[in-house]
Amino acid sequence: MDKMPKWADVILTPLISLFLAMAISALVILAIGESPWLALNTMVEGALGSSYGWGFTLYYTTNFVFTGLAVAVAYHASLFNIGGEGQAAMGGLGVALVLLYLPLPHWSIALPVAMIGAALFGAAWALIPAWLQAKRGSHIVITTIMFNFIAAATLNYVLVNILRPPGSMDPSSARFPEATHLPALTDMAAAIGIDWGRNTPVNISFFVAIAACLLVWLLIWRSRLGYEIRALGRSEPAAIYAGIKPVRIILVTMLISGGLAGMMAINNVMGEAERLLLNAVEGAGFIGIAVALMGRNHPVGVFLAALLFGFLYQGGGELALWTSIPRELIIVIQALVILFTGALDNMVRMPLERLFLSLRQRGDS
Amino acid sequence: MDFATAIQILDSAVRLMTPLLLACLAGLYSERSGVFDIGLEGKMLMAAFTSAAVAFVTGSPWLGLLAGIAGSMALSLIHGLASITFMGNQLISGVAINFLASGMTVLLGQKIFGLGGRTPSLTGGGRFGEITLPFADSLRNVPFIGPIYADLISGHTILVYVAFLCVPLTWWVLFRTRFGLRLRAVGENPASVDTAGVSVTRLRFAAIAICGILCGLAGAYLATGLSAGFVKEMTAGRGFIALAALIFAKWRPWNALFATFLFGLLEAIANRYPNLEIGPITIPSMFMNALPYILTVIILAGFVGRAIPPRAGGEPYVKER
Amino acid sequence: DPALIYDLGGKFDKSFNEAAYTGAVRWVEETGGSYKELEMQSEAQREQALRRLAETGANPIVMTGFAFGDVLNTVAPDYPDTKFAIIDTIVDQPNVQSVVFTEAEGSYLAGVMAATASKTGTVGFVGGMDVPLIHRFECGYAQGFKAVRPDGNVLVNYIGTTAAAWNDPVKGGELAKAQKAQGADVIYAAAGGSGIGVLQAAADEGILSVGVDSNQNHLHPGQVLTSMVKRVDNAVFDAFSAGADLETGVKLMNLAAAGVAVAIDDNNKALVTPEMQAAIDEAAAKITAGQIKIVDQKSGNSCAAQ
Amino acid sequence: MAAAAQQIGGRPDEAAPAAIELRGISKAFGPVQANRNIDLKVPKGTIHGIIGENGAGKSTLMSILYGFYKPDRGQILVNGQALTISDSQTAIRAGIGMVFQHFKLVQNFTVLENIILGAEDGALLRPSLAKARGVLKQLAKDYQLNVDPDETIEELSVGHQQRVEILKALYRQADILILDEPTGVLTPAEADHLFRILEGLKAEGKTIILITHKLREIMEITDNVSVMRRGEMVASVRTAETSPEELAELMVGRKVLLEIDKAPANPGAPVLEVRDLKLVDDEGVERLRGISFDIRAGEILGIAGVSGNGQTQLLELLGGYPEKGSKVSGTIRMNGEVLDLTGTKSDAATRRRRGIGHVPEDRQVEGLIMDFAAWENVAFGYHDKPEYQRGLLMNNAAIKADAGKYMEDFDVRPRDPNLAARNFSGGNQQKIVVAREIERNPDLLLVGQPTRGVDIGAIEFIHKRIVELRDAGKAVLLVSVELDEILSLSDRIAVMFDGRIMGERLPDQTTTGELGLLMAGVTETGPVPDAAGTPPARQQGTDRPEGRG
Ligand SMILES: Nc1ncnc2c1ncn2[C@@H]1O[C@H](COP(=O)(O)OP(=O)(O)OP(=O)(O)O)[C@@H](O)[C@H]1O
Ligand SMILES: Nc1ncnc2c1ncn2[C@@H]1O[C@H](COP(=O)(O)OP(=O)(O)OP(=O)(O)O)[C@@H](O)[C@H]1O
Ligand SMILES: [Mg+2]
Ligand SMILES: [Mg+2]
Repeated sequence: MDKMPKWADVILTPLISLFLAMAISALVILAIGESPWLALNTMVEGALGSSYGWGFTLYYTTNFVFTGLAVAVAYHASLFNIGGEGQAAMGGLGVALVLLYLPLPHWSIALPVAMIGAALFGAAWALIPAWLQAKRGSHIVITTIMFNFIAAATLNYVLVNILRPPGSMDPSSARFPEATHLPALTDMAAAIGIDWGRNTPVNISFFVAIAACLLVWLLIWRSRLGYEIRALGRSEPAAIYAGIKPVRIILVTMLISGGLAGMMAINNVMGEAERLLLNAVEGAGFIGIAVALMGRNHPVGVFLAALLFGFLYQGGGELALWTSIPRELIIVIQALVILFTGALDNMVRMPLERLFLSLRQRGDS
Repeated sequence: MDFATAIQILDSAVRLMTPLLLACLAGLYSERSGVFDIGLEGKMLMAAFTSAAVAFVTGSPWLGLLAGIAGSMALSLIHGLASITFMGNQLISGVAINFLASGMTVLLGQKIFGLGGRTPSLTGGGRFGEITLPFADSLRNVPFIGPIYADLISGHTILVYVAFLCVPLTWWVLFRTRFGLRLRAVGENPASVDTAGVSVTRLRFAAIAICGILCGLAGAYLATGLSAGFVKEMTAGRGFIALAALIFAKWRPWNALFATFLFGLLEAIANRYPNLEIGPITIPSMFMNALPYILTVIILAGFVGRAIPPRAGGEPYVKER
Repeated sequence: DPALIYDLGGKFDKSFNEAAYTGAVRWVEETGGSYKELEMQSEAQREQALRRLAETGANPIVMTGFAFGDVLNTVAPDYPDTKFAIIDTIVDQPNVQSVVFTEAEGSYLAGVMAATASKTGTVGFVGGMDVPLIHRFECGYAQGFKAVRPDGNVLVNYIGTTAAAWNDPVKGGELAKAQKAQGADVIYAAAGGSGIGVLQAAADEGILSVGVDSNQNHLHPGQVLTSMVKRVDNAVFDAFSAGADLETGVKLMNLAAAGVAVAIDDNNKALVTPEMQAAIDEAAAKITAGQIKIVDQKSGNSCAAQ
Repeated sequence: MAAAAQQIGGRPDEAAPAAIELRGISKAFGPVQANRNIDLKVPKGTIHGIIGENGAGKSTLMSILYGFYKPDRGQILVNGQALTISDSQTAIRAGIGMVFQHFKLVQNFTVLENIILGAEDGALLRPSLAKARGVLKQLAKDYQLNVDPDETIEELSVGHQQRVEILKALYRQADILILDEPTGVLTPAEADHLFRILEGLKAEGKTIILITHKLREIMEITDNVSVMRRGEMVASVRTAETSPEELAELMVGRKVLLEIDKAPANPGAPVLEVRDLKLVDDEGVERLRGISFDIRAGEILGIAGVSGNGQTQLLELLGGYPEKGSKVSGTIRMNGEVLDLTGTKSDAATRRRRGIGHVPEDRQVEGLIMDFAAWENVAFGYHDKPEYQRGLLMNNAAIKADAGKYMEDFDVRPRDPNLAARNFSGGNQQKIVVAREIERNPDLLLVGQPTRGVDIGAIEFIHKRIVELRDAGKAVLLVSVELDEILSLSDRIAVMFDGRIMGERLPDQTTTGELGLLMAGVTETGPVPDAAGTPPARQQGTDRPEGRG
């Protein structure tokens, strides 16, 4: 028997928490002498008020879906993968190498090949920490942190010394061939006669991200492997009793996790920048942790949390672009949203539960 | 490498390890009590800002230090509220605290000083000065011992000595006092403490308060000891390295000293040899920069066994569901 | 109105974004005009920011940083009536002014000064990230130094490989101390916010330092040998003043055009001896005359010129 | 609401001074009403039993008395004085001590550290430790409660861990001692020892409250007994004036068969042949020293023994998951075919495919994923079976259908396949595990401690199903520390001691006394010397109380 109706748990509680986060944010904005109302307006208008804003919001959402799913999948096996940042960076390298060195005539061929490249590189970057955890007992939290630094160094080296076109100042690769240009959502909308989100970076990867959510859902809750991942994550002795092999599951889970993080590269590297930049990931790997935890490691939750962060990112960007509010305010708002919806959710849930319980008891007697 | 170089590298290692050591011990208290803390970075950053801001305004590093502790404690309190009182997810809370510090420091800094989040540089008395230990200068010429005493042991800011003293102190508190016994117990099995009639909540709050103090020291050392003022994001990932050191140290104070020293040393060596030439190949600077991280992985894989965290770590103590 | 877009480091990066800001402020003070400004939040926003500004009718639009190059190349043709100015890289479009600085020339002079000021014959260089733009500073500096002291030694360190490299004064200070321990007595910092730590440590250790981008001589009066200033402020000021009549094409901000310089003011006057001044003047003249060719590229791990 | 306690036999002495009196205690956990308006009077200087089905609310009630939970309503009187027990400290000061069902010990602390935790004498440990060491020595002498004060808890057997819990209470000078299912994890000998201690405490005038599922214990040791059912107190009687049958009926609400009704065995061909099985664990300790036995179709082989003598290792090895790093040798034949002992084909999944079912000793740590729904647990270990697959995915409908059927067959309550395993009471959790393993109709069923901590209603049921499996011509290997269980279920009994089988007996031709001697390593020819001439190393080190507190 549950303490309160499911809708109250999954909808009402987060909404109230979100409201609290926004209220505190408003106080912060007031404290720095700006108008909260204007800020909110700018954010909502800028992120959701036009197809243009949506185009950016969904672009960021796509990034966060991939890194969020990466953290979530690992979490089900009780593995805390903080390495999304490095894995996504390496995924970018994979995409760049594939697109620069393979003759790919059309995006429809380039996309799957790039996805494989991204996933392989991301997965490979997760494999070593996974192997060390499974075989040598090195804590995956440390090793993935270290691998983030090592990835940054590797990318730095590769971009400056190998991929950078001669004479360029920019530590970035050459532009990918025109043929590999991914259809933007704008183009796709235009093809069916709708004028939507012109000049926005959201592209077909968005649908790949949605497909990834579905696949992860199937994987975790509908497949045998997912069953074994969850079993191992909840209890290792029980998993062994059931004939599940921990080493194998740890390796496979981290490969999938790293692969998902790496896949982010098809959105930001292939879809948006169309070349590999030094700082292409821009912290999305870390946001993925928050997204996964807030989304309760469920693909639907991850998607919603990614959307929320996409909104904050774009709305916040707009805020910083068009008002005098410093851009760091967005980080504060993000922090408050994470705090209230993710960590302080019981502050809202516990009184609610009591409320519903007393309502029910009154109903009973 | 000659002796003088070795001394210089060790001296540099001591400076580099101090913030790591303080943060690592901070994490040790918190995690030993069963509260995981990936928000060390944020607390240090906040402390660095508040200490620099107050030291600049008042001209006193000591007031700055107090302010640093206060800033870090405020975040500790939030972490405690989330993870102890409201039994929330400790990892999420830590992530949020890191974001909060990263945003708030710049926001406040910009509001107060208008330098884009920087504080003005601290001059003269606004910083912690280097302490010359007694006889340091007269002993310098004694062979071997002299340079070690005068150049390595002497000549650091007070916070370095505090940090090193914190190691035996922590060991003593943890293993020789009632508080330490209860603290370790509450991280292993909170129910055992609860049924012994001791408040789990109070113990855990005490632990994270100590964590706040030590992070405050770490942040103040960064901003008012090592450098002269606050620059946004100046912790530059040191909180995460401290966390890695804590796991590496298996949550033990003397090991923490060793682990953070290793990190400091590796970084000092990489600083000293930015272009290591091994035979015909020269290792590019990028990889020398990443060397501490690469070596950490190798050491972890090769020599350090499985690290078993405090058993109740990361889980809120839920009595009734 | 003109507009200014800062790169990801942000308006107050203690580096060239801040210099751009200074230029804009000076223009406001002198003309009483107003301008729009934007700070980048993420890579994806570059194009958005450019287009939105262009659509609001801002003209000219000035942006700092080579990272805009790629995007500007695609955006500029869509707004033929708008003038753009990009700093630090060349974009070949009819309505774009590309402002490039010869950091290597200024750094060469800094190297000459360092060589003259150094007693030990060893000087240091601390860069933020090991990337081509910073190599210009490094290589110019090394070449200038070697020109005066061929047998001297230049120590080179880079802060890191992540974005944190530009905001880590602690590591900057530690690198400065490490270089001092190896004998360096003049250290040149091209490392954004981390450079503050380099200058601080140098001052603490009683050696000289060289600031970068904007004039940092005042940070530690008498202890900063000079600053290799890159007059981004002038570039912005000029572009703003030109308004819609902004001249397109490449605008070379070299030594001759006073685009780069070594700052000499009250704070460091005492450090600049007459023979140092003479050496600077001579080198500057030779550079301007084309007698000295500065190689600002790295090949492998060292500067091509060395 | 609360039915007045039934009047059966004589009520406990109303006039005697009460050490504990509870009046109208109620407690709800969210929507679950764990205790409903409970009255209870425990006369001073008596042993008072409390029985009831799993989940009846016994532990909750006692935890309230100990200040661990706060009651929603009601009053507590200790020695006639009303007392608000807001935390355990208050209870301890009032002279109440409690040994929880799941021990509240710090695993990596020493005994001494656990004893003083919360009862230290000052801010520094050293004096407290010294004092405790002395007191401990005295207590050990007074009550035969010997434990090495410097051992860490994880090194101790369950029985010794329990001693530590009792010592903790005595160290705090408890006058009223509550024990929650203390014998659930003890061997008969340990249980007897415990009861002698309890009687000694009673003789000193201390009051004892004992929760147990074992009616034999109630009859043997208590003065009065109270029965709980679904959160209510349904009866309080004098033990001398009631009978096990009557108590069982009160508990469950229906008549219960306390004896197993089973036909003689009809053994067929050997199903499992084990020869010279040896196992050395990763610390180099020899756990199995050459085990050989057969089990035929249609028979139950019971393995008796004090826990820690290799039964766990035997079950795990047969089940396909010996402890990591252990070395094994010998042969196992299943239906005539040799099973791999090492390599990829020696795992638990392969064993299951060979027709070996396994009810593990610890349902909460091994047998179930506590966070999984009941239906998911029904496929646990069999999740790779073809009938549970549908293309690339799992056929959850099929699993749910099976879950519904199993829960029906085994009367698992509540019959909600979507409920997480942790929300079932211990007995019902065990039914889920047993159902899963038996319904697969395995050729060989390995069963470890099938009824540990399970109430009598469920015990009756589980026993019946094991016998039915045997009657269907299957082989069963039963490991239990309950001699009663072994004697009543087995067709043959093997006794294990120190990694060896000391001998085989037929249940109707042996006695508990004889088995007890064998379990202690005593044969007709005298005790077997250990290979190294020393007592078995680190007895029972791998045994843990089921679940963790
Ligand atoms: N901490 C708790 N939080 C929520 N519900 C609980 C808690 N402890 C017990 N319950 C609920 O209270 C009821 C009574 O549980 P209790 O542990 O008192 O039973 P019990 O009689 O001791 O059972 P058992 O014989 O299995 O030990 C159970 O049905 C359970 O659902
Ligand atoms: N903290 C809790 N939250 C929710 N339910 C609980 C909690 N603790 C115990 N329960 C429930 O209370 C009931 C009895 O629990 P208890 O721990 O007393 O016995 P158990 O370990 O489940 O079973 P057994 O008595 O057979 O060992 C079970 O339904 C259990 O799931
Ligand atoms: Mg119980
Ligand atoms: Mg129970």
